[in-house]
Amino acid sequence: MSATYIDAIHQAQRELLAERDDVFLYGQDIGGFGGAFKATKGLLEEFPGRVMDSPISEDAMVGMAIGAAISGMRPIVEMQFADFSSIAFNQIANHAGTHYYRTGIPVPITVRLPCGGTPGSGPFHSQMVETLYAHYPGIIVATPATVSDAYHLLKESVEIDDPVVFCEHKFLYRWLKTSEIDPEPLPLGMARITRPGKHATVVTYSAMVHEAVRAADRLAKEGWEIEVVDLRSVKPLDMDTVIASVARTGRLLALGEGFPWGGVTAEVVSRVVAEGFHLLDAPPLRLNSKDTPIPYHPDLWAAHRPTPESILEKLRELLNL
Amino acid sequence: MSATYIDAIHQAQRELLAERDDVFLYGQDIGGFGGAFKATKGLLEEFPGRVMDSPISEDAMVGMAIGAAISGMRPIVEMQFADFSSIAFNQIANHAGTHYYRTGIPVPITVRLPCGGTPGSGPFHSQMVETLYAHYPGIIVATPATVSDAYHLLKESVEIDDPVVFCEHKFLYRWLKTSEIDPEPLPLGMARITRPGKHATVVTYSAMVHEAVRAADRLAKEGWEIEVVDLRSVKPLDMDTVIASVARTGRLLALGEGFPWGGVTAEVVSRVVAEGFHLLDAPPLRLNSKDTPIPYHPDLWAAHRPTPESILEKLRELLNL
Amino acid sequence: MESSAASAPIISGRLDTDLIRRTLRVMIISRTLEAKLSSLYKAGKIVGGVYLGTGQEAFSASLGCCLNQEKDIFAPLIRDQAGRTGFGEPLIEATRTYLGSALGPMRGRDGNIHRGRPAERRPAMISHLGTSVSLVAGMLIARRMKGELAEVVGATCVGDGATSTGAFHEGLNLAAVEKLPIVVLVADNQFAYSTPRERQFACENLVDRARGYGVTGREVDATNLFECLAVVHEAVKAARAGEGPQMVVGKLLRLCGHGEHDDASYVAPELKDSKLGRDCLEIGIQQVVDEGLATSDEVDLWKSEAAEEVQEAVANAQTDPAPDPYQDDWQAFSSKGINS
Amino acid sequence: MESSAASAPIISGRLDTDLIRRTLRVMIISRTLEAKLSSLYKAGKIVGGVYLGTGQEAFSASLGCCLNQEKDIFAPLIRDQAGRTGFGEPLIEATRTYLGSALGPMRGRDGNIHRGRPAERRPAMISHLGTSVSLVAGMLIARRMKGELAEVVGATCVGDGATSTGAFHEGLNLAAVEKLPIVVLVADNQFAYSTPRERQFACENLVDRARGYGVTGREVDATNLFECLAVVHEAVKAARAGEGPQMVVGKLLRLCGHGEHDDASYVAPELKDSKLGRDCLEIGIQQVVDEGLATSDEVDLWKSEAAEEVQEAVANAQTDPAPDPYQDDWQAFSSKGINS
Ligand SMILES: Cc1ncc(C[n+]2csc(CCOP(=O)(O)OP(=O)(O)O)c2C)c(N)n1
Ligand SMILES: Cc1ncc(C[n+]2csc(CCOP(=O)(O)OP(=O)(O)O)c2C)c(N)n1
Ligand SMILES: [Mg+2]
Ligand SMILES: [Mg+2]
Repeated sequence: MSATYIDAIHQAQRELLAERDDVFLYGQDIGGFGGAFKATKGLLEEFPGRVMDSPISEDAMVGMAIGAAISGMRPIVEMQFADFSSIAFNQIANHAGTHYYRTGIPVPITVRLPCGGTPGSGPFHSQMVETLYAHYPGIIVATPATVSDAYHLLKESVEIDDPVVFCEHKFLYRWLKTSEIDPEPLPLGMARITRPGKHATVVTYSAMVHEAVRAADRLAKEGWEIEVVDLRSVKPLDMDTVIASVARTGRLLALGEGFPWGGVTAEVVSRVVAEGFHLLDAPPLRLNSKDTPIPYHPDLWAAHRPTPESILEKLRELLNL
Repeated sequence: MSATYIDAIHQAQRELLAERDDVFLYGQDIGGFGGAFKATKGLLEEFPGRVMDSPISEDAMVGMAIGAAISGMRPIVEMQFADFSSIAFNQIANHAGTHYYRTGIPVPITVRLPCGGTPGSGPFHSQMVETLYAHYPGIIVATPATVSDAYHLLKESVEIDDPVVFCEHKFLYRWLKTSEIDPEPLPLGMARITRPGKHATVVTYSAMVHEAVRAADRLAKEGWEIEVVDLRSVKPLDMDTVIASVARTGRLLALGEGFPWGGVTAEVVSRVVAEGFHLLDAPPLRLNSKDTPIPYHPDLWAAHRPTPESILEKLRELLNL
Repeated sequence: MESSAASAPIISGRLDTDLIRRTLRVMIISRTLEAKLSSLYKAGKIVGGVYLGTGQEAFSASLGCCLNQEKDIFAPLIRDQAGRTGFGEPLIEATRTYLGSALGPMRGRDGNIHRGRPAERRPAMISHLGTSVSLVAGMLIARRMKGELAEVVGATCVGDGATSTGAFHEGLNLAAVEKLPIVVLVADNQFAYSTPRERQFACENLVDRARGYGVTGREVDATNLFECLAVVHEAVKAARAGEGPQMVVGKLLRLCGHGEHDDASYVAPELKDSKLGRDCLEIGIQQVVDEGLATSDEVDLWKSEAAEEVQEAVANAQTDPAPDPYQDDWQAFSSKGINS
Repeated sequence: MESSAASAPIISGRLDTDLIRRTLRVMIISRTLEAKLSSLYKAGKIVGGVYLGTGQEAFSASLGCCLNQEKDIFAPLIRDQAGRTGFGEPLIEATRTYLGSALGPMRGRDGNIHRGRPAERRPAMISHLGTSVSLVAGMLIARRMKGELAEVVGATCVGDGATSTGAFHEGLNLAAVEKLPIVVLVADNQFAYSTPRERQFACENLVDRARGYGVTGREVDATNLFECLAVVHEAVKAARAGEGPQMVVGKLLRLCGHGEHDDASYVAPELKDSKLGRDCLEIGIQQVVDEGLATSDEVDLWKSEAAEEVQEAVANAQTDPAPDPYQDDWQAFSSKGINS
């Protein structure tokens, strides 16, 4: 039986509801309708009263979840699109993120964010938001790239006592399939070597892992062996795995689908140079989306985000430095 | 006659109102009361109808300003504290920031944000927000460190056709004085060498410029000449000045008062290593505030943000690498 | 709160035949265009999504047609093709935006309903619901400051779901404090995507909110063209006369999916069969013909003219160049020399 | 909307002497503590700011005292020292938090009014106004899901200014949709910082908003202790009885600055001299003495007891250790092994 990335998210939520009395789901259209992406399809019927449709009130949705979480529940909030979490930004960053440090009481909420671009989605249904939340203290940011990780990281996120922003990539929802969920998951906080190599390391996460592998496969035909590291979560950031990889390859490309200013790739590069400067045989490079809103037209969109071609080009630059 | 940093902001707004019919001010308590920090004191009386008290509605305040701006006005919005701009985040990032790219119509708003820590201000009246806004496309982020820059950059921000987030540092409001406003300002987008040196470069902005200078002064007694670069705006980022400085010194410390994950210091380090790797004689380092909410107690607060002592220590580390 | 039930709307003291005829024509054009957009979507020619206003044309068109295209501001939302057409948006702007043409107002950078020409007082909505209310307030405040507010009305539309947003609340409250000539239409179409009104708000009627904002509220059976025109016209007139913000709540049913990907199977058959589920276009044609304001033949002619106009707008947009990523300047800033 | 004008409040069918006496005592303690906090601030012993509830004690204390300390939830805001004391917050928590003690509930990490013990159903407010409404809604929903909602009420307070926030709107709407036993007190104290109500909202009375949320609204002269107790008690009882969200708007005047740094010179003398400007504490004492519920001597005793309690709370907090930056774990995560 094969499962897609969205199946994995569905299954994880179903099991969480079955296994734990304290889990409930809250979000727009997630009840009878099963959610904009069908991540909760059938769950209301199976778990009556524990899957609740919310008003279009992202701020209050998260505020409510925080209240429930400090009262012993483990809510999973679905944002219809990650882009709309901007309305909940204050509750996530200033309320959930600060709560444990201020009061000693943790806030076990999981906010599911359908992230990332797909053709024709435009500026407000395509955003990556991991940088927004990772910048703020107290928020864990999971960024699964595989079907198994979507499943395991979501289950783990809900078990964690701290707020987790769970960045799902919409492009992977139905396109990415696996025949079997990995029975031995890595814990959240550990990166994975998706593809071993020795000439350069690409550190990336979410959908870009697959684009990096594509670029690496092409370069393999030319004899270059590119290592691809999947961060799995951008906060915490597993620097041990990253540094070990850079130690092997001597070259680093930090790759992400987010906006270029600041963010994951800047954080990765800065930490690598601070901790492993001597390991580098060439300047570490970055590749991100362009510094404009995400365009609607598929041709513009394809050029806005990194592609196997642009990654390849950047890797060639890196290998020639 | 000496002017403080807040005087400069007041004066700039006063002149803007006098010089341009299209400027108006909007914010909580900025009318008769003159604003929480008195940045608009007396301006309502002098410019009746052009200084307006707003409801406690940060989202609508910025939405309103965007509407006014695309209708030929140049509103300056005062947030009572930068921390409350989280409520306006969506309007700033998703509405103002995307408008020109989407429609071809620029949005000349200036959002004044009283930023940064002072003793006893706590988690929600102390935040630095430059990273939040600089990450998003289409938003200029000014971060004045001096009285003259507070004056000139604010005047320039209002003249610019694009949205400007103007990050004023509250700690400088009354503490920082100048006897004369610099008659020959640098334009927004150019960094300044605040203190020349040759052994290491500190790249920083806002209040940390002064802390860096203090640290540099102490190291000077030991014979180390530290160059301090004041970015003045973190978006755009003047890499020419930064790279030229690193070329002279071979060593870089990127310093900021913001939260450590991502942000200005990561962006600076990443750009420097991408563009000037060969110039570096040592790994570039970063120093930020700690990755927790900003604590209330003055002793905790003083330890949360970089201080001359912690900068000094970091510089020693850098000089010994 | 007032509610009008008119058979033929008496507008400005007389039966404004032209306005009624024009509004009905706009409804026909809108319905025709949207049907075509739906086919294009289903044929895979439009990517992303298609969002229709089927069943909401009378309400939306009434607003578009009651506004002054030369002076007023109209910030439509998802289901306002009819209002857009009524306010003068050329059909080609819709087809170009949906098809991602480089020549459309959004030049392929944004799509579908996210379009407009702000310089022509037609803001281009962002997706985040509720944001248009404060935006229009600001456009009006600018005019007031410039001494150009006389006779100007700013209008915007939201759905029942959008009233739950903080942005809607803050925006309407701000507009009320400023006593602006704003008209806010709330299309209470029973659902926000799949979410029924009981999960969206707990008041009996959204018009009950008007008073709490210090705003004049009106309610209307939005399946009834004559009633829509009468009430919306009244609201626009009141705003223009300086009576401050006006809210009009239209009761109706969305007669399509949330988008064309959605079969709306969650809408109960009883609701579709109820008074709310009536088709405002059929009712409107009936009203106009019954009152002798147009003949059936005229209406048929309007339909065939609409089909032609739509066909042309689609055909033209389809031959347009696509945006070229190598030509795009990829600049989020208008200022020259600002590199990020 | 209902408005009660009672000379002596008849509560639960009888005159609840104990409740009235306790509420007045709480008001006295709160006033005494706040006067002390003000002096400490002016003497430079408290950094940041001091925010008082002078003039609002009757309204706030009525809520704190009508709640059940063992089961209910109370999320106070800026001016709720009286409500906090009424709900059982020990005075030492206030003094420790203001003085930044390492032993206080916030351990020096947060200050002044930003304090609480969420595990004891006293959330610690963040500064952003309006956020407590959805928080309390969530605390109630959790109890409902766990089958522990019976007899529980969740209460929170906001000011007139906070009603303009999107968070307030979204939170109250959500609570109404869920029909939660929530009580929201709105202290309409004429100003938000320096901003008068005309610049904050345009409705005549904030209680007009209740209906639009599908919420029961009540209005009260909040300078009148007996009236406050009667109306707030009624609201709490209604919430507890399953009648859904309750909003109570109290009309009063803030008898202090926004914070102790603010001389509130923007408050017109006529307003201070008006009925709104009366001191609820003086009125309350008068009412209690007049009705023979306590003697003047008893009240004086309460005052001196309050002075002692406050003195002790200050003295104890002052000898507390300050937080030590070298001891702080600087951890924003509770999870072990999560390093950012
Ligand atoms: C802030 C925000 N949250 C969520 C969405 C996603 N969304 C788009 S339309 C819609 C339903 C809108 O319902 P309503 O306002 O009733 O308008 P209708 O679609 O019925 O015309 C939702 C939830 C959004 N656009 N903005
Ligand atoms: C979202 C937000 N914006 C601004 C502020 C700054 N602020 C703190 S209290 C206050 C005034 C509050 O007025 P009101 O709600 O009437 O309460 P009052 O102080 O009168 O008790 C303001 C503007 C804030 N705390 N939160
Ligand atoms: Mg709807
Ligand atoms: Mg107030």
